[in-house]
Amino acid sequence: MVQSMPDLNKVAQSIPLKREVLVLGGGVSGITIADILARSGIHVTLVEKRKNLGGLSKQFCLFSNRPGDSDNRISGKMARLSESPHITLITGAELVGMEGHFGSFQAKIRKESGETILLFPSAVVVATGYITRRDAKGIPDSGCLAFLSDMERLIAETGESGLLWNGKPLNTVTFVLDQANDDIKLDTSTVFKQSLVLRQKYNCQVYVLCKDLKVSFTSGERLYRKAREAGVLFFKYEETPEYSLVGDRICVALPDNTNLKKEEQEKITLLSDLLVLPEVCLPDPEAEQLCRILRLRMGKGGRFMDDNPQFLRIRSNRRGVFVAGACRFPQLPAETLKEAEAAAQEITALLAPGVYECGPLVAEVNADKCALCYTCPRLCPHSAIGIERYAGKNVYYVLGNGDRWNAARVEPAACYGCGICVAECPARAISLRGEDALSLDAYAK
Amino acid sequence: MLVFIPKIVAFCCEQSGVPAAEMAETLKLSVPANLEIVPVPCAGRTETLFLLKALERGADGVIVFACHEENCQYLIGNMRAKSRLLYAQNLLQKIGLEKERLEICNIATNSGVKFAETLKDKAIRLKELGPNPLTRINDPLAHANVGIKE
Amino acid sequence: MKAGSNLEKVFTQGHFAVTAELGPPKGNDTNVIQKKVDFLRGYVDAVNVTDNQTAIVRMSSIAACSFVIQMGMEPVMQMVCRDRNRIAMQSDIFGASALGIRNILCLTGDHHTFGNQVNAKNVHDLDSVQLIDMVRTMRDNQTLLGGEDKIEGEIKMFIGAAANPFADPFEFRAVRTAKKADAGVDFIQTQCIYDMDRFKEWMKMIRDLGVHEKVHIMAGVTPLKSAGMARYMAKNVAGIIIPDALIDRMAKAQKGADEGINICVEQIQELREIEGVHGIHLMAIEWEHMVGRIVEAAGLLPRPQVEQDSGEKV
Amino acid sequence: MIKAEQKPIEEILTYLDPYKKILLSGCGACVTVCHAGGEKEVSLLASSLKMARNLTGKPLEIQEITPARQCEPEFAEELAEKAEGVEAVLSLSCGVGVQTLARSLTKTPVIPGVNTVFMGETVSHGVWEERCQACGNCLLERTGGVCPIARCSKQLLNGPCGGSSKGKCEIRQETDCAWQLIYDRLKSLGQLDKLREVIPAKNWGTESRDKGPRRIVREDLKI
Repeated sequence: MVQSMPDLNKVAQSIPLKREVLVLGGGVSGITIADILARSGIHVTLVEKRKNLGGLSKQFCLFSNRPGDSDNRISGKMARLSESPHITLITGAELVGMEGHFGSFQAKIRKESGETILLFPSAVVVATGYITRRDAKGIPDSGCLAFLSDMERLIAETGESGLLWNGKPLNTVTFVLDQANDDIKLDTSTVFKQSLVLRQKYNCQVYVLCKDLKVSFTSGERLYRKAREAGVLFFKYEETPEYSLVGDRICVALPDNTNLKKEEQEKITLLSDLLVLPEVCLPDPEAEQLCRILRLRMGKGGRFMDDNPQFLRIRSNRRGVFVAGACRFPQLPAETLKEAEAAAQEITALLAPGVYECGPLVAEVNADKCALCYTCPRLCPHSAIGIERYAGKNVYYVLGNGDRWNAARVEPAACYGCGICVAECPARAISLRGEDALSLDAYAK
Repeated sequence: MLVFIPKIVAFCCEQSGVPAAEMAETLKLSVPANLEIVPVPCAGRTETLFLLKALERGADGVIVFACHEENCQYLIGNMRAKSRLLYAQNLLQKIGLEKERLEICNIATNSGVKFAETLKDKAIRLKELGPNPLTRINDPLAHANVGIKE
Repeated sequence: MKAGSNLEKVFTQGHFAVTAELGPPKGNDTNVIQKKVDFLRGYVDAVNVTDNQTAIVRMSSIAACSFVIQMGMEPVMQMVCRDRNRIAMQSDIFGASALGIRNILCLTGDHHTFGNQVNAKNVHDLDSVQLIDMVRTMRDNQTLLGGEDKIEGEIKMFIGAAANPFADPFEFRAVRTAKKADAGVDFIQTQCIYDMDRFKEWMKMIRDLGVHEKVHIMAGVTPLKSAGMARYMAKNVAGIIIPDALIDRMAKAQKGADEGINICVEQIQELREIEGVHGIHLMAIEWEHMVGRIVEAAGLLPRPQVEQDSGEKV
Repeated sequence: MIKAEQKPIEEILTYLDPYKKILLSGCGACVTVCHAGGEKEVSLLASSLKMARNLTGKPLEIQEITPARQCEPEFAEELAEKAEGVEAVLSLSCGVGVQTLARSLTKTPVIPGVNTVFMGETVSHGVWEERCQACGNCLLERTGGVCPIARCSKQLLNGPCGGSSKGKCEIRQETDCAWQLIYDRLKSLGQLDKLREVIPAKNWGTESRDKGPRRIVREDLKI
């Protein structure tokens, strides 16, 4: 019994890394990351909750960046995934538990059949995306309402002939932005592109209603100008417009904001054949559970990670766990792809040396003093501290010269050396190995 | 004549306070004379005890330079530092020391100017507050921070 | 007859009983008791004397009950578990019985932090269910709680308890009353009723459990004095529900007090129709002079004159 | 575990007024866990006390120590040796530790530095709540693992009083009604029938105030 206990005093300095990565989520991000990693010879297990890969790309990549092109790119990657010897695909499965740290995670995957699979990846990527909901609250029920994805499909499926909606030709289309979502650039970008096609290819009259137009994305300004030049009409609104039915057409009424005097504002009414709304973007309801399993920070509104500029991109609070794509925040397909590439590069670089050299500063627990109060595991922003439980329970065990309680232990590979735990420990049992003790000694004793 | 030059201990987060201090140096901005900079890997490394000990050992004021809120490299370090500082201020008041001697300042990497200004400001306020009564009481004549001619 | 009190007889002879509440003075001024008794005499079958209600120190319930008897009315002595342990309670019950008190209402008691002695140590040696059980043991077994000690004399007590259909968890409320019935309670007074639907639902649960056949349920009513009072109670008193419609009606009325009395009378008439309700308990807080008017308007006069046991004056 | 909180420093200063040299002893067990008397709190308190006394011109010499525990005689005896030469011991252990230490120190006063408040659990980091009153006669089996003696403000054993509203106790909005918790728990266990039984008057004789200090004796363990 005693012999099998690891020596807590001997802290490993370098951690061996297997070329093994777990990717959660088979949408655009997950597929792209898996594809890049596999091509650089890293073994990837891609776990997707649904039966099929592709995620929401089916809705939005039909003609997004270059018409017809993105879809092919995703299909191409999906085709490569199933052929690659470096990729294991598990669909209809989800992560139900994860232990361990960077370099030695133990992930438990459960398939729909109930079968569980244990994986031992060095790193994990969360790319679980988001969900959308069709919300038409306050809009009269009729055949005059569509969502962006409907329009995306309609355009993709309609050839050179005229556009038909419910068998009726479309001559006038109104888009309303900023009602379903706040600050989702994907909506704006899609509306620009769709309205350009509607205007130029099908000669529709197009109205776009918005609160504040967000054009801070690649080509945003250019697309807006093109749409204006093509004759798309933009209207600014503040309060929710009024919707009513006039015959088989839909009427949107809003005050004329071009007149700055509120009391003199006249009402603008726009009659159209079809009203097109963005779907509401929502965080995956399972994100919270996943955050708990992965010990990641949950941000505002149920998305992954805090609204902290230090963590805007693929970083998470844990070393070796990356958060990519829309599960952090829904973005344009182009940005999602770039981010996925960045994540893949980061992981490739991290795993390339085959070992991880621990940082110069690593927290260490003096097991003799540890009172098992759980302050440090609760506090550690990097989820780098656990209470070591040998044989699954807290036991007295013999180490060195005397009896010793089981204690908190900092995983060196996961520790960032911030020292928050050192300052907080009520037993003063934690120290920072590598800290220039001299400068702090004057204040610590 | 004898003047009082307050002794200030500044715990500087390596992510913000230290680069800001370096920036101040590069810009050749003047900082108070009697200043000790103590680098910490994160403001969250600053123990409550550090703040008390600095005063106990004769500092007239203590300042923690931390990252801006919601901008901590380690997510919660700056907030932990803040709540420890509030706790220490409360203790000081109970034992008869001015809580104003302790302070936290949120600063960005490139804020060399703010770093220097904050310290200058702190020195002025500490002058108004007077020397740390602990040093005054223990050895009024040999006050470490008095005696420099202006 | 378990105790032979007037209240017990009113019930056993099948009358619809009426009781009211009397708060003893915050001192030794017996005129306060006299005044309240004068307001109530002839209108109710018995009067509840509170035991340091809301933990405000008042004359002891037992002493005030004794004065009520002297003044010619029948008291229901309230006894709370907050201030006394089982020794003091049993000793007080001996005394009360000797003083001619024949009804006891066993209550947990309002929390002491609501009163004017917030630093007190509360006792709660027994809870209300255990108190009921203790009084029943004293009466039926003629022994002390859990002991073989025979009581010298006979304890005659008609045992009551409270029920609050408006507190939570609602599903447990009828069960708790059933527990009180199991412990040996004879009658139940409810918290004041404004939410009639919820009360009826509770009564249905009571009937489903068969409790209404074992105990006499008295529906509690409190006339609202004003819309302000209604709003205050609805917001601040835990375990009281006042529907918005009722508050609106009070607010719209020209004379709030009159409307409050009208509402109260309507409530009594509605409550009388509910199967299993055998009486009402009128809690007219510092409004004792209105009791007569309410009872009369509700058609509950005259109060029945029940046959008295020989030699026993009520 | 036992939960304690540090006494106000003003109060501690009053107790220490007559002394110039003290031993400040923490405890590595319960009071460390609840951040009231571990090594960190010992060092903080020592620094604060020294400053406070310096300010009044009456310096105080403090030796700091934090044994793994204080509530066993052996620990206390070890501590007592360290206390030689000091005028008083300020102990941040719970009331038990203070007494164990006092027994080993016949000539030196042992002063409590914390108020021992209750036996409880961590609700969230930095928040603790009472869970057990050590009544000596556990009835958690009947109440679905929620103790009405520790958690009901009236210690009711047969169900909630009329002040239970929307799951909360009328005494304080942030306090859960213990009986609502019991009800919910028994409901999810499918044991609601347990609520129907009348729990008879409790034998409080197992509680200390009635029979002096309670005592557990294991004959087989005695040496």
